[in-house]
Amino acid sequence: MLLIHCPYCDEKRPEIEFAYGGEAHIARPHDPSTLNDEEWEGHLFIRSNPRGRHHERWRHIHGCGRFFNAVRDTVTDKFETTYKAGEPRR
Amino acid sequence: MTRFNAFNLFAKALGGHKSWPEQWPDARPKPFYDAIIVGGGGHGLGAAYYLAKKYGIRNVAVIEKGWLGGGNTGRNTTIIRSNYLYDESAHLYDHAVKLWDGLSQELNYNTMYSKRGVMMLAHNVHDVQSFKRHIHANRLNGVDNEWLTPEEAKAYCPPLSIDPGARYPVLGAALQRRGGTARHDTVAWGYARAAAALGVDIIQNCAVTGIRRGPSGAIEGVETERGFIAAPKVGVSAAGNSSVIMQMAGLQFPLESYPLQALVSEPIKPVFPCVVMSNTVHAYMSQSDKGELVIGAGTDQYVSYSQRGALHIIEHTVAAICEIFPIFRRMRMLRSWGGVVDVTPDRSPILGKTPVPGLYVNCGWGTGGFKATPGAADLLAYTIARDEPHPINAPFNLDRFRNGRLIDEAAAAAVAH
Amino acid sequence: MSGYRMEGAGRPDRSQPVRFSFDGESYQGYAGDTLASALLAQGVTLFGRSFKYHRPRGVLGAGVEEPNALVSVIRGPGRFTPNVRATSVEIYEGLEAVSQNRWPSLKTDVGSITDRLGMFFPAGFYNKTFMWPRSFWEKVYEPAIRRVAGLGDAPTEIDPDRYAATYAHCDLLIVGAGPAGIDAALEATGTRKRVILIDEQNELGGGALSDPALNPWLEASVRDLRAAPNVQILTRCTAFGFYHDNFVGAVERLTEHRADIGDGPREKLWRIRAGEVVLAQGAIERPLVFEGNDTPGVMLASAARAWLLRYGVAVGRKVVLMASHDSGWRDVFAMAKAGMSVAAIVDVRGTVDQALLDSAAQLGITVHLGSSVIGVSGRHAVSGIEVAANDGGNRRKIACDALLMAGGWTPTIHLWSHSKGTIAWRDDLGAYVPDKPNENVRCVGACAGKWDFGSGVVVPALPTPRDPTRIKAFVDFQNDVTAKDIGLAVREGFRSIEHVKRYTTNGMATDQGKTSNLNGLQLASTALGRAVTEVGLTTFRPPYTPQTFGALAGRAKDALFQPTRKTAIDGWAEENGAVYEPVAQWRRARYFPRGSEDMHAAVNRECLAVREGVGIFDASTLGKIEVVGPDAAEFLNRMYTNPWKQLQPGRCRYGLLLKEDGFITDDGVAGRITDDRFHVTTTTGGAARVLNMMEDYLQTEWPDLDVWLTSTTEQWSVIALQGPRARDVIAPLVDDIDLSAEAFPHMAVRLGHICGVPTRLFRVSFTGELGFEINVPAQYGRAIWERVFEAGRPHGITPYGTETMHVLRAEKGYIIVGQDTDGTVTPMDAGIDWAIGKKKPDFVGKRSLSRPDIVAPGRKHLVGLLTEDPDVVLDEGAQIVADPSQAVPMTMLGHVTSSYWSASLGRSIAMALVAGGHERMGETLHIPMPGTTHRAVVTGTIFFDPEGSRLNG
Amino acid sequence: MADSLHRASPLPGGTVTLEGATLSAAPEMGRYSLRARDPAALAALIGRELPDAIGACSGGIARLGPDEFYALLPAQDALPSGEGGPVSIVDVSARAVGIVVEGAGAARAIMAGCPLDLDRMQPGRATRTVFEGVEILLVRETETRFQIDVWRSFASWLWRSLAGVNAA
Repeated sequence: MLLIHCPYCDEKRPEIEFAYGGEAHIARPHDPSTLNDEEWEGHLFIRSNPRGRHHERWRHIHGCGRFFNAVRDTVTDKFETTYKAGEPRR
Repeated sequence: MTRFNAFNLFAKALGGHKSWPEQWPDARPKPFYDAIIVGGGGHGLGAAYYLAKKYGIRNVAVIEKGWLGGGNTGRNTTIIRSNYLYDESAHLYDHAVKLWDGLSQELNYNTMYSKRGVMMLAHNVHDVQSFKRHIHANRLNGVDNEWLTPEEAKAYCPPLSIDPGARYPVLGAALQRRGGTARHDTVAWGYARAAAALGVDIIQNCAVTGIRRGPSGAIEGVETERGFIAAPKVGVSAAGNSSVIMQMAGLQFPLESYPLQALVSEPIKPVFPCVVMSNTVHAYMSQSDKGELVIGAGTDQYVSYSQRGALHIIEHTVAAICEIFPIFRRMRMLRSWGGVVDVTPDRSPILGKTPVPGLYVNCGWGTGGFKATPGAADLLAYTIARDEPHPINAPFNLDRFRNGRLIDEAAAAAVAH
Repeated sequence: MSGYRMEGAGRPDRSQPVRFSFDGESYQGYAGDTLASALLAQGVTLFGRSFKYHRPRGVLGAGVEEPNALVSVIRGPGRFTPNVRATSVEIYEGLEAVSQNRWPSLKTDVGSITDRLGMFFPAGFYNKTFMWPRSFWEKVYEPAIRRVAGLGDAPTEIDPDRYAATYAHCDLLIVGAGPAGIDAALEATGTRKRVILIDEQNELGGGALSDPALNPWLEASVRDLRAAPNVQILTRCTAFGFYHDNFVGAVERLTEHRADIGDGPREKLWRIRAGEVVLAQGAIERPLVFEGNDTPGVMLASAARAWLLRYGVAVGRKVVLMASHDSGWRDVFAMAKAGMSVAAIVDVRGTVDQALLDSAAQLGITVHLGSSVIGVSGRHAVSGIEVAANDGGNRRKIACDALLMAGGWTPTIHLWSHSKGTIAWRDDLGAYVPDKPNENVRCVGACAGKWDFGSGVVVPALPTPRDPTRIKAFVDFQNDVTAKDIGLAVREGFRSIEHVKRYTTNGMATDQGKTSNLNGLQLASTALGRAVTEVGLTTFRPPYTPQTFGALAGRAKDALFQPTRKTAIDGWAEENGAVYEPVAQWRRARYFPRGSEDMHAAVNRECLAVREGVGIFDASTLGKIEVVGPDAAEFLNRMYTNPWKQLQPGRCRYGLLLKEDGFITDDGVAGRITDDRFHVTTTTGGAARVLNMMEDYLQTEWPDLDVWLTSTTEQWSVIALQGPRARDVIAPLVDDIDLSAEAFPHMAVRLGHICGVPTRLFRVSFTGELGFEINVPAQYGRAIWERVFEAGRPHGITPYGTETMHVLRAEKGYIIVGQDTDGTVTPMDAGIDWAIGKKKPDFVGKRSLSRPDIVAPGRKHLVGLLTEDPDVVLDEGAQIVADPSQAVPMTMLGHVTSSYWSASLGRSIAMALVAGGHERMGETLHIPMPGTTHRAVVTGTIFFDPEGSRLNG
Repeated sequence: MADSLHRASPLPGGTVTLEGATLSAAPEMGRYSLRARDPAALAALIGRELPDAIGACSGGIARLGPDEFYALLPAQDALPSGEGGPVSIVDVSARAVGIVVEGAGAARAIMAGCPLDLDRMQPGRATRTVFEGVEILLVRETETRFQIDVWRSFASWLWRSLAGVNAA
C-alpha cells in the first residue's frame, strides 16, 4: 500500500484513502465541437503510459476530497512529487 | 527435432537422458529477416510458428528481452474460455479455443489443456440477466455456454457455498464446459520448439531499443542491444510494454499498463474440479495439476511496470475466495506474484495493422490474454503475411477508438441499477 | 539417555510431560518440544513421503526451511490443517498429527513405485508424453496425474475459527530476534522510537537458543527488552511480505500451540507501517548434493545441533559429519562435548584450519579430508555410509545412524528482495547478499552475510565415482528435483534460472527453495559453464512462509465480509415478509408475498394495486446529491444533456447523464429547490460513481464555478406513494402544502411538513400513475412510512418492491440504465434524444455523439416487442434475428432488455435493443429459443396510457 | 407532532466493552456540510469561527479540506441555509450517526481497521478516513475519546466490526 503525500492535507496518507485519477494534464478542450475525430480520440483515449516518469492524478477521496497531481516513477512506483490541481506541470 | 513420445522417453531413459537435444537453439541474430516478432511470450512465439507453418514465411526471428514466457504467459492463472457476449469477441476467443484443442499434438508438446469447465457465478438479479444474455448469444454463435441452478453449480463444484444467507448468494451460474486451463510455460516452450524446428530464430536476452522507419515511413527493422536487424515486417506482441515499443515507432497508443497479482496455495489432493469465476465478488480460482489452488487477484488502481502488487488487493481476493469457498480458510498462500497487463479503453484487444506500413500489433489483452494465445498468434501471423487483417480480427482495429465502434464487453456486463 | 533424549540438555520442561499422537501412535514429549524434536527423541526417523517419487523422508532442518517432514494436524471438526512442518509444530496435550502423501501407510507406500521407475519420470516428462491417443488425455492420463498430485488432503469442512487483523505503526521494525535482531532492539531501548520486534518462533533468541553459552546474555537481554516501554515484542509472528513504502505484512499465531484454543481468534494479521525496517532473519544452512542425501537420518549439521542443544535430543547414537564448511565442525564439536558420539568427519576440502583438526583429535574424532560421501545405506533410517576420496579411490564404509551435512550458508534475503533491494554475489560465501536498499531498510547479522561460522568451499555436487546421470542426488527434496534433472534442463536448452526452476520445479515446493535455490543455481551455472551472476537468481515473492487464507482475510468474514446497506425502512419490510434482492451494496425489498404467493402472483397483485388504488415503495436507496451555489444551474447544464437554466424553483426535470464517450451512464430526476439549490437524484448503483464524476469535472475542468456538491443519499428516506389514490392518502398528513393538481402539478417539488416532519415532497412518477415521493430526514423514515401506511389502509394501500416497480415502469417505457442500456447506448439509440438540449453548445459526451459510428445507420435502437402469443414472456437477454432458419452462427439483430407479464394489459410486454429498430416498427422478428422460436412485432416502448393522462390526475 | 414520532437509529443501544475501551452511540446531533471558496464569508454568514488548518476541529466545526468544513453541533443548533451567498450549507444531520470510542485502548481499537497512525493524531483533530472498506469521519476529542461519524446504512456493520476488533 503506497504512502501518498496529499498537497492539501500536507501529510503522507495511506493509499486506500485515495482514488487514482489517470494521466494528468489532459485538459478537456474548451469547445470539443471544434476538434476533429482524431483530436477527440486523442483527448479521450490516447495515453503516454511511460516506463518511468508519469504525471498522474489522484484524489484524496477519503480525506480532504481534493484532486491533485503527482509525478511517479512507474517502474519503482516511487513518488517524485505531488502538487495541487491547477499548478503547472512539474 | 526429436519427437516427444513415450517410446523416446523410454529409450532415452535407458541412456540416462543424456541424448535429449536442445528444445530450441539459442540463435544469434542474422542481419535480415522477412519478419520479426517482438516479444517471446506465447502470443509472439505462436505467431512465428504459424508464419512458418501456415503462411510460408520461415525467415523469421522472435526477439525477447528476457526469457521466453517470462511475461504474462508465465504469470497468469491460465483460464481458457470463449463465452463472450459480442459476436466479434465470441468469434475471436472461440477461434483460440478451437486451436487449443489438439495443440499438444500439433506442437508435439503436452500443453495440458484441461477442459475442466469454466463456471461464472451470478450473485444478483443483474448478473442473472447479463449471463442469460451471454448464454443466448453464445448459443446462436455456436459457442457452448449453459445456465446452472445453484444446486447444479454446487454439484459441478462441491466446495462452492450456495448458502442463500451469504453476503453474495449464488443465484446460478453460466458454465462453458469446453473452458478450462492449460500449463502456461509449456505453451511458450512448445511453440518455441516447434517454430525453431521450422527454421525460426529465437533470440533471448536481447531488448529492442528502437524501431527504424525509412523515408516512406515504412518499417526497415529494429534496433536491438545486439545491433540493427533488418526486416520489412515487424509484429509487436509485447503485452505490458506495448506502449513503449509503439512509441519507438512514433505511435501513441490507447493503452495503460496495470499491475495484476495472482497467487497459489500449498498443493493439496484434488478437491476443485473446474474453474470458477465471480466478477461481482472479484475472485477466480482453479486447481493445478500439481494440486495448488490457483487464484487470480484484482489489478492495482495505478499504472505501473513494477510487477509488484499491494497487500490489500490480496486481502480482498482471499476474503472473497473464503466467502465463496469457506472450506479453504485454513489453506495457506504459498506464493504470490505480479504481472503487468495492458488495458485498452474498451478492454478488448488491438490486433491488426498500424498506421506504420509493415508494423503490426497484438496488444491490449488486459487480464484475458492467455486464453487467446493460439488464436491471437494465428491471426497476427495471418495479418503479417497478408498485410491485411483476417475477418475475425478486423473489428479489433485501432480505428474503433476514433469512430466509436467499441467492443466493450465490460460495459455490456453493465452496472448494477 | 532415555530414547534419544539427553538428560540435562535443552530447553523443554522435563517437569511437564505432554502426550500426543502421530499416525495413531501415542508418544510423550515435553512442553517446549516441537513435534519433530519429540518424535526424534523417541527414535522416529521416518516423517513423510516426497511429492513425486514418494521416497521415505526424515527431518532435514530444524525450522521453517524444512522440506521433508510435513504432516497434517487434526483438531476437531473443520480444524484439519495439511502441510505443516513438524519442525515448527509446538506440541500440546492431545496433539494429533498424521503423515501425508502415502498409501496405505507411511512405511509401505504403494506410490513409491514411481521411485523404482524414477528413470522414466525425469523433469518435464509430462511435457513429452500423455499425448497419444489423443482422447486418452482427458479420460485417462490427466485424471491419473491429478490423482497422484498434491501433498496433504484437502479440507472438507468449514473452518470454525475466527481471525483478527490490525494496522500498526512504528519507527523501527525489527524482523528476527536472534542475537543481531536483539542487539538492534536493545540499541533502541531508552529512545523515543516506537519499536516492534517480530520473531516467528515461540521464544526470542534464534540461533542463540542452540548455544547454551549465550543463555545468560539472552536471559538478560530478553528481560531488558520486555521491560522497555517503547518495545513491542511479537513472538510466533511471521513477517511474510515487504510491500511498498515500508509496509510489512505479518501473521501472529495465537492458538495453534495451545491445547485449549479458547474462543479467541486463531491468527492475527498485522499490517505494519514502519519508519525503518531492520532485517535480522539470519541464514539457512545448505545441504550437500550426493547420492542418498535424502535418506531419513541425513540432516543439516546446524539442525542436529539445535535438536541437541536447544531440545535435548540426540539425532543419533553414532553420527558422521559431511562438510564443505567449518561451521559443521564446530557443530559436531559442540555435540561431542555434550556427550554425543561422533564417528567421523568427512570434508570435501583437502585442507582445513589446523585448529579444527586439533579439536577433532582432542575429541577423538576420525577425519577424512579430500573425501566425500558417495552413498548412504538404509531406507527408512541411515545404517551406514560409503566414503571415497575425491578421486574415487580409498572407498570405505562407515557405520552410523545419522549423517550431518554442512554445505555452507544462505543468507535469508527474502524480505529484502520483496522490498526490491538489489543483491550482490559473494564468491567466498557462494551466496547472494543484500546490496543497495530500495526502501528505508537494512540487514544485520547473518542475513547480511556477516557471521562467524568460519569459511568453506562451494561444491555444487560432491565428487562421485559413479555416473552422475544414474544416481539420485537431491537438490529440492520435497519436489524430488535431482542434480541430473538440472543437468537435463540445461541440456534441453533452458538457460535462464527461471526456466530451469519452472522446468524442474526446483524451489517451487512449500519450502520455497530455502534449502534448494542456491544448490540449483550452482549446478545450473556449472552445467552452463557460466558465472552464477549470468544465470541469475529466481526472485523471492511473498509470502516468506505460507500464510493462512483466514488470516489474510482477517475479520472480513460472513456478516463482516462486506457491509449490507439497509434503509431506515428495511426493518418494516422484513417484518412484513419482504423477499429481498441485492442491488449494489444495498438489499432492497423485491416483492411482498402474501400467504403462498410466488413472485409472479405477488407482483401481479402489487401492480394492479398501484394501477387501481395506491402502492407504497421504499425508494430510499436512490442516490441524492445536493448541488448548491450561484453556478448550480450552469454546472448541471454542463453535466447533463438537458437544459437547466430555465427550470423554475419548485419544478423538476428528468436528467440524462452521458460519459464523455457519448454513452448513457446514469439518469434521474432533479428538483430546483431555490435558484441556487438543486436536489439531484441518481440510480441506486450510480450514486457514488456520479458524484465522483461530477467532482472530477468540477474540480479539474471547471474550478471557476461557484458550486458545491454534497451527497444526501442517506440524509433522506424516500417513500414513493403511487396510484390514483395517492393524494387521498397523504392529504390528511400534510397541512402546509396545497396538493391540488393545479397548485402541485406533475414534476414539481414542494417544501413543507408531513406529520410535523419537514419534507421535500416531490410529485413525480416512475409508474405512470399520480405519484409522490416523500423525502423525510432518515431518522423519521420508518415512522412516517408507518403513518402513511396506516392512513392508506382505508384505500387498500399495498407495499410493493423493486420487481413491481420494474414492471410498472416498463409498461410506460421508462428505461432502467444498466438494464435497457448497457454502456454502449446513446440517447438516440434509446429514443430519448428529446432529453438533449438542442441549443446547448456543449455538455459532457456531446462531442462523441457525432463520431462516425455513432451517426451511422443500423445502430441498435430501443424498441418495444409484443409477442404474437400474448402469453409468452420472452427471456430477458434472448437474442433477436430476422431469419430464424439461418445456420449457426446466426446474424443477430439485438436482444431483449426487459420482459414482463403485464397484469394491467393482460399480456406480456418487452423492450429490446434492435439494429435499426426505429425503422422496423410493425416488423415481425424472431426469437430463437432451444426447441422453439417465438415471433414478436416491433412497437413503440410505451405500452400503457400512451397519452400519459393518468400522470396528471 | 414530530416529537411524538419514533426516531430510529441503526445502532443498538447500550455500550460494548473492548480491551481498554468502550463503544457507545453518540447522541443525535446537528450535522452540516459547509463549503465556500472564501471561509471568511462562510464564517460571517453562520456567525461562527472556522478552524484555519485542514484537520483542525474547534467549536464543533472541523476543517476537512481547503473549501470544506463539517459542523457537528448539538441537535437544536440550526445553521442558516446561506441562500444567495457564494457558499453551500447543507443539513446532513440524518446522513450519519456517531459512534463514541472511549478509553485508553480507544486508538488501538480503531487502528484495527483504520490505517492512520493515531499515536500521531492530536486531540482536537478530525479527518475523513476509512475503516477497512468503509469511509468514516474520525474526530479525536481527547486523548482517550474519539467520535466516529459514519453514514447511516454502514453504521451497523461498523458497530459490529468495532465490537469484534479485540477478540485479540
